[in-house]
Amino acid sequence: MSAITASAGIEPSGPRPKQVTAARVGIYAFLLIAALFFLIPLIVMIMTSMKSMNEIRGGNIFALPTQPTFDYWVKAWSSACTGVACTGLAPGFFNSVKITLLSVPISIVIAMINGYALSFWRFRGAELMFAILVFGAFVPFQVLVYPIIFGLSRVGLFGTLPGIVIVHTIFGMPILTLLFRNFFSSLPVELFKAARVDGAGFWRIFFSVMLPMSVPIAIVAVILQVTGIWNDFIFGLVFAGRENMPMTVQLNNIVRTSTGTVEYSTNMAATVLTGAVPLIVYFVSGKWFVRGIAAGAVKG
Amino acid sequence: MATSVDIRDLSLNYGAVTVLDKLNLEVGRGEFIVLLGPSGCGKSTLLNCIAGLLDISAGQIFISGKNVTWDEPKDRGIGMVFQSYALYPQMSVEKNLSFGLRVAGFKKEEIDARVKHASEILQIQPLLKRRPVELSGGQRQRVAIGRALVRDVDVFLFDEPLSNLDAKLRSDLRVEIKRLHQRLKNTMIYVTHDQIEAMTLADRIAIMRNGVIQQFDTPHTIYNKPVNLFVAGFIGSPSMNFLNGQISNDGTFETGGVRIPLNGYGWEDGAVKTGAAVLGIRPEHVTVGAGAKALPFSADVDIELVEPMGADTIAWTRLGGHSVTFRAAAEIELHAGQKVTIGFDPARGSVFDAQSGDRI
Amino acid sequence: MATSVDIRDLSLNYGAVTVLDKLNLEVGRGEFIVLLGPSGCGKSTLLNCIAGLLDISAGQIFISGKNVTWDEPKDRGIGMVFQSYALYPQMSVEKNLSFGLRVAGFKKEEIDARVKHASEILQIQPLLKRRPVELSGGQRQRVAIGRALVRDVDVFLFDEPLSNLDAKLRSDLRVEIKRLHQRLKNTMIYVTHDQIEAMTLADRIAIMRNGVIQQFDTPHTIYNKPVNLFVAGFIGSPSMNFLNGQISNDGTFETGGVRIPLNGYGWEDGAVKTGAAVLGIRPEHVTVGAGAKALPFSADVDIELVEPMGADTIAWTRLGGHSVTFRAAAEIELHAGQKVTIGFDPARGSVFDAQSGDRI
Amino acid sequence: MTTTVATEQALTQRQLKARAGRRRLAGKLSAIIGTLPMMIVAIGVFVIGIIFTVVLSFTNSKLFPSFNFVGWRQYEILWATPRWQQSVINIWFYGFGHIALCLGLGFALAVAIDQRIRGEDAFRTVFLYPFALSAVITGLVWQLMLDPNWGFQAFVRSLGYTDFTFAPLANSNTALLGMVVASVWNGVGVTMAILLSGLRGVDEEIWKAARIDGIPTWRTYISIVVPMMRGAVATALVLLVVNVVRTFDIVIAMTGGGPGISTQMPATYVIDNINSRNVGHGMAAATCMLLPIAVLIIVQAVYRWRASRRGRTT
Amino acid sequence: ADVEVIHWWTSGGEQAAVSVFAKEFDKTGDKWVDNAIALGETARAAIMQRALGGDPPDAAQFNPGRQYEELISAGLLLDLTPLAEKEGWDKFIRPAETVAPCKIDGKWWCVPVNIHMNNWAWASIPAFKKAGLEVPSTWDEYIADLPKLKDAGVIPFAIGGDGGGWQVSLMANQLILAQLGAANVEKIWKDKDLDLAGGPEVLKAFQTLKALGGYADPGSPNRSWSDTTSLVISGEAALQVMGDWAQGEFQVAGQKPGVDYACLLGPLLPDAKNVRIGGDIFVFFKQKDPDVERAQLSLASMMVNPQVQAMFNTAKGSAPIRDDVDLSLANDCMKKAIEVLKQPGAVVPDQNVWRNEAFATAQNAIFSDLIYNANTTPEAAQAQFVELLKNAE
Ligand SMILES: Nc1ncnc2c1ncn2[C@@H]1O[C@H](COP(=O)(O)OP(=O)(O)OP(=O)(O)O)[C@@H](O)[C@H]1O
Ligand SMILES: Nc1ncnc2c1ncn2[C@@H]1O[C@H](COP(=O)(O)OP(=O)(O)OP(=O)(O)O)[C@@H](O)[C@H]1O
Ligand SMILES: [Mg+2]
Ligand SMILES: [Mg+2]
Repeated sequence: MSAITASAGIEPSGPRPKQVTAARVGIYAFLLIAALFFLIPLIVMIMTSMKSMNEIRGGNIFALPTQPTFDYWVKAWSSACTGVACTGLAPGFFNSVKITLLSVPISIVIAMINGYALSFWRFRGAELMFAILVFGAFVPFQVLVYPIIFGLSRVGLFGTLPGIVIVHTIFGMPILTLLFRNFFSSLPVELFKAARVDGAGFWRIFFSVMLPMSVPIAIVAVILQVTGIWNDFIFGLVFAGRENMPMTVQLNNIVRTSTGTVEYSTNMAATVLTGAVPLIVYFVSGKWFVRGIAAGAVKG
Repeated sequence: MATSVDIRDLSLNYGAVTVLDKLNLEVGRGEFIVLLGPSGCGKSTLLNCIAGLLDISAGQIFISGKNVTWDEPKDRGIGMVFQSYALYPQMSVEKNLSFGLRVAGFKKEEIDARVKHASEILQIQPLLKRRPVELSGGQRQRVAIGRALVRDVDVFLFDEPLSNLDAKLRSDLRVEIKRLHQRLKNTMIYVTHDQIEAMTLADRIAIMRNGVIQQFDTPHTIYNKPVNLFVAGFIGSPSMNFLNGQISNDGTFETGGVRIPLNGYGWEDGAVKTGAAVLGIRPEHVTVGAGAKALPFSADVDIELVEPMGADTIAWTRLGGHSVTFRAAAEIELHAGQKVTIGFDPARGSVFDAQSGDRI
Repeated sequence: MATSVDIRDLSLNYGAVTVLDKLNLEVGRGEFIVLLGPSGCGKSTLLNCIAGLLDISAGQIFISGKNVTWDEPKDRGIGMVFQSYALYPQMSVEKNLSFGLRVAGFKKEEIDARVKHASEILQIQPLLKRRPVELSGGQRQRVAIGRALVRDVDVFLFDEPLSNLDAKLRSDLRVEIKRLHQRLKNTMIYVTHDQIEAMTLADRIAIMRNGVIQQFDTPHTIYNKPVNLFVAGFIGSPSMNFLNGQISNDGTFETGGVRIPLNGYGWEDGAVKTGAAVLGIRPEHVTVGAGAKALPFSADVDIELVEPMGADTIAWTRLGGHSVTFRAAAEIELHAGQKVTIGFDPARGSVFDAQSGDRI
Repeated sequence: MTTTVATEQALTQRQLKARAGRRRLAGKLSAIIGTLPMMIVAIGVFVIGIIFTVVLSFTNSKLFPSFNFVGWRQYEILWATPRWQQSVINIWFYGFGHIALCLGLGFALAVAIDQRIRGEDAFRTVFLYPFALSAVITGLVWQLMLDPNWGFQAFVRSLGYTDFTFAPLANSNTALLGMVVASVWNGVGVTMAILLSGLRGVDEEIWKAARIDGIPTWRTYISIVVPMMRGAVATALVLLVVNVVRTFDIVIAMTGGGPGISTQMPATYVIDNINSRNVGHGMAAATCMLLPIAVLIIVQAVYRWRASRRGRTT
Repeated sequence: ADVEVIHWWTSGGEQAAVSVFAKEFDKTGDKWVDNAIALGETARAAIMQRALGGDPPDAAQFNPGRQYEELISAGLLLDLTPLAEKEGWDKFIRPAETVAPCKIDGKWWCVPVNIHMNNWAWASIPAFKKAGLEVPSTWDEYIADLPKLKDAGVIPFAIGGDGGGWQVSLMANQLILAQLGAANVEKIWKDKDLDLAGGPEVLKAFQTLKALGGYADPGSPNRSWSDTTSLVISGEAALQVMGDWAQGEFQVAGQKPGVDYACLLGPLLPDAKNVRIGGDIFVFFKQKDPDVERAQLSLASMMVNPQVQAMFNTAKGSAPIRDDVDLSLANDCMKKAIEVLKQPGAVVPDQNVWRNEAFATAQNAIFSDLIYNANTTPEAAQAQFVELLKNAE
């Protein structure tokens, strides 16, 4: 990567002398600029949420807050109005937690079983099912909302917590199944055969052998699902029922509502608060994401 | 000897591809059978069929006299050891061993007793709490064997259990498996494409090619009386020298101007054949130097290449236009370019029909 | 003989781990050197240092008399063939061969001429348009060699180029590499942990252990006069028999009640040593049957296990409490439990100091 | 495990076969039960949903599905509508921009990170975190950043460059670019992660061989490594295409489809029509959206099916 | 009982207004369960989807017109006729254009709660002052003022393009009404008179719209109406054409008509003869629980109650649906509107009454493309408009 010409007189010996090369500097410069590009919006969001409206009006969004305040966070959390009620995001937060905590494990376990069955228990039509699922990944959600509404109301789950969990499971299924299928296909088939010889059946192999092995890819799945489900707005609005409305619905009401003038501070505080959960999940487990994705995504 | 595994007219297709074609194999109780053949010939496929891991297309499989053709793997009384060992990575050795028993719902005491017994036989008691990643290759292999052992099965199936290991460990474990067999006296069916393993371990070897068994006999017979060119060439390292030529009416084999009398050769049906044929002679049956002159056939040749192997030396030369190798004791001084006399007794060779490749 | 590769006091650390420690190695022009040693001993590391693929910690490397310690790999006049061949998968064979030249900005005619030359030598002209996936293992290897060949380098480095192949192909290609060397007469440094390869290919073998070269000599010397217990045990398959015992003042070696006179043994400095020692004797130097009685030492033993290998047979027995194997011709009938007489000439053995393991 | 043999052989072939059939079914039964949710979703939601979509596209359904068939009328209107035409143009432009930038920038980032740099984990996390934010939030914050009165333009002007103009969202010619910037910000991290794992999967010996051949690093990446990462690129591509086809939220959050109709997308067209109770027409648009994908998937499925005929275990 | 109400009133003035309903209703002993969903399209989609799923809200906001026609024909709505007859809604709800969308074939299906007049212009007096101008009283004056306003650093024409361009559409409707008059407007949207729609008057309106677009600010394309109004409130922008709901924003900001801002009715006409009206209505979904039904009817009754009407419309800035309302709280602008409303034939209904929502969505796209896309000519836009009208159902 670096060209070093031994200047006359010095007898090369030992390690090659280290040089700061232009390429190396360039790489760091590129990475730092890129990092700035990625971080600025978050910084802007946080800074804006800590400025008063006057300050926002007076300066620009890139200026540091002169008198940082968390008032708007408090307001967004507990007293911002959405319609008649002025309860902030708090009630929706717990609904979102509820929906996420239920939907994430259920959707992942089902997708995991799919991937496992598709990799090891191929039966007639399994590939077709999979092709349909992959096709399903391309269908705009809203097109399928109608049939699902009819289906769920037929079984009495429309507008209930189980209803929204089912919806998230359905829409998470294509990509998650793809991930798990790729992951399980990369495992040695001998493992499966050994378990079969040991007399284990479908479920036993799944729970005792496959499940414990799929931790890396499961982490990827958890991250994807937490993000997707937490950020969902449309499904929550339609399927969750009024008691279970997720936080994003209130976020939408807050940011789309203007009391005379747009209160960017509150909007941004609400935005940051709503994004906080998946953000924390990423910052904590982001490095597992890259590692895990190698297990499920790279194999075509 | 009672029959332990009996395979009748077994066929297996993948779509239009026939991997096994009406294969028959009868294995006696307590026998150590090795399936040997080049890569892709269907060895693993056959083993998987016996284990019940593949759905066969036609035929029947009997194990210990019971028709198990449609039985689940666990009900066949077989244990299997894989090339990659396929140990359950997240379970301790003990759990790995007991998994099958726990699935079958055995009592705890029974499980403990069997695990103890197996781990004693295999000398893996100190490893019971470890997980597979913490084991060396040889230890892993023993655990894999133990997994079959605890299930107290009649038939052990091995699919290239040694091919992932380095040479030294391989030869150690080979001896260990042999000793284990002498002790347990189970039926063992062992897949490999390493002929040293096949020769040293097997009571009988089945040589496969393209899903068909070519020869099924003792190592000695296979080595000395291969039924066809394929078997002859496949077994032995360095491999048998083949000379293409003609057998004339007087029973003399002629190739590239060299005449080799076939007196004393044991013809398959006692009568001398004539016409195009291939004479095969193993490198170690070629003598060099003083003794060579005394043999029924001898010739002077130039040495082209010498490979010292420590214990002995392989030399490459040409005879009648064909490349011929021979093996000499390490003490004999040989070097490229040297002129030597070689000789052999054609009676120790094999003669094959040039067309069909069959031994004649 | 001019020096081709000269390594002086080479050290390499990974953090606190010293992989190579003040290693010296001098390779003559046109020599075929094999680096042999157990896995993890630093063979690949050494090769990578020579190639310039790793930054060394201390020392110097000269190639063809030029100090290349700080040179880029491409400027060192070396070519390298890897275990996985590392062919560029999406390029045709021709592209694979010419890519380096094209990047270096050679003229088209020059490139074509070199590719043609290399492909003729390696007999891969018909394959030039294919891609690596469409090649067999042996063909891939030739392309990998060709990639070094077109660059017209002085030194070829091989890192276990055969270990991914099956036994038959391995022995064929081994011969091919040997022939290539005889023809090209380049310097070749070849890493392996397969001792057959080492013995048959090398002009000189460097046996490594833990980053240190134990012995660097011709195969013959290494096989017959190993400098220490490690080398003795590492080379030879089945490996040398070791008997732990004592040498008394009269030069007799005693182990487990068995007395072996060491008359005629060539002591390192001519004088008889006494005290705790290890006597090593190769299995093929142990004679069985009639001839045994005539040898300086003989004893009656029980055969424990027999491994027929086709050309010969390995038998396992016990002597003075130690396990002893010997090699016998396939014709000799041996079976477990049999009582036989074995004998050997201790002069052909090796005696090592029990403490230091050094040959005495 | 040894069983009495006599009774076994007394059973007729047919009895044996029947018993085996039952056993085999029992073995597969749990597999079928286990994949029941998938089958229900695949058939009950996706197949039915798609059939529903296609069938309704030939009706003039309003709010409720009606089976008042009108032939190709919805399609005729659809393709005569400038907003739809614009949407189709937009999605190609946006899709190409988004995918090319995500792959390009994602690859550049992956390569940079692959150079054994310090703080790799930190960089990776920084590049990846925007993915945690919904398209709605992404749209909002970028709308703010690109707003001429508050955002970047105002910032630069406040530094004294009063003529500085950078307000892509305000201009119908550049609004799509603004959206691409925001969507790339959101999505490039995942592409980078996938490509990075692909890079790491390339055999190290290939790298050594290239160094010995004297091939410069950049050349090695372009000529050798990239063509070797087909699996990773394919996965990244599938995810990107899925995202592009479904592009909806970010349009709503950033531009609402404007200025004018300059950032409308097929998905927004479909959804606007469904929401404004013109379901038949919306479904016609949806069907048109699915067509290219269907062709792709069918090609892929035929390929897979061919391959699967060659391999099936158990 | 609890009555869940879905509405999209989330802006400042709207919140104040809807709170009137909620408070008054809670006083009756039942409970208003508020379910605000920002943006009309989003809220209506949610209402429809919940209706399809068999879990509709108890009450829901719509705009008068055809937005809920399928709900009626599917029999999902509570028939309000008995209540209306008992309370005599026919007698006090006026004008006829407000009754028509709710009373279909003699049956009452919804409750109109307010009348909005769409054709207002809201002007910032300080902004015009800044340019040294008086607030114009005719449209031509305004057009002449545009360049001067621009030179003075004021946004001459305030408009927002959010939600698919309904604000632009509203503007365009005004321009067409100004060109054609009430009767011809009905011919176009009701009777689909393509010749008229393709005629020179309409083209003139399109041209004017295009010209005005040139005086909008770069922040305009995706701006909401309330953000736009706040530009007028702050004096950054000179004039916005918006419905009377903008009035609420001025009130919340504490501004006074005639001092801080001017309200100009029918901005295109020298004297306002026509008003285009729209408004909000509530429908009630059939529910199984009779107690809920009672509460729904009680809510419906409350909504038309004169006191509630007064408070609600004052907060909302709209006109009440009945005359007998105490308008002492209403300001000058409101009073001006109510005067016009009284004139016979003055009322032009919103096109929603004739054409469905899908039409409106498509029409919004045409107008907003015209104003924001430099490449779209008025002629091309008119051609699209004619085509749309031809295919409309
Ligand atoms: N990147 C590294 N970091 C730390 N230690 C390393 C690294 N690469 C190799 N080593 C260590 O250096 C030692 C020598 O490795 P090397 O690859 O040279 O062995 P080898 O002799 O080629 O073995 P093999 O026969 O298995 O290829 C090993 O102990 C290995 O663990
Ligand atoms: N799933 C499959 N689909 C189609 N063909 C297959 C499948 N599995 C194996 N085959 C083919 O069946 C033949 C036999 O394969 P098998 O694995 O039994 O060979 P093998 O003798 O075990 O070889 P190796 O020594 O390489 O393990 C091969 O030609 C292989 O290509
Ligand atoms: Mg196999
Ligand atoms: Mg190595």
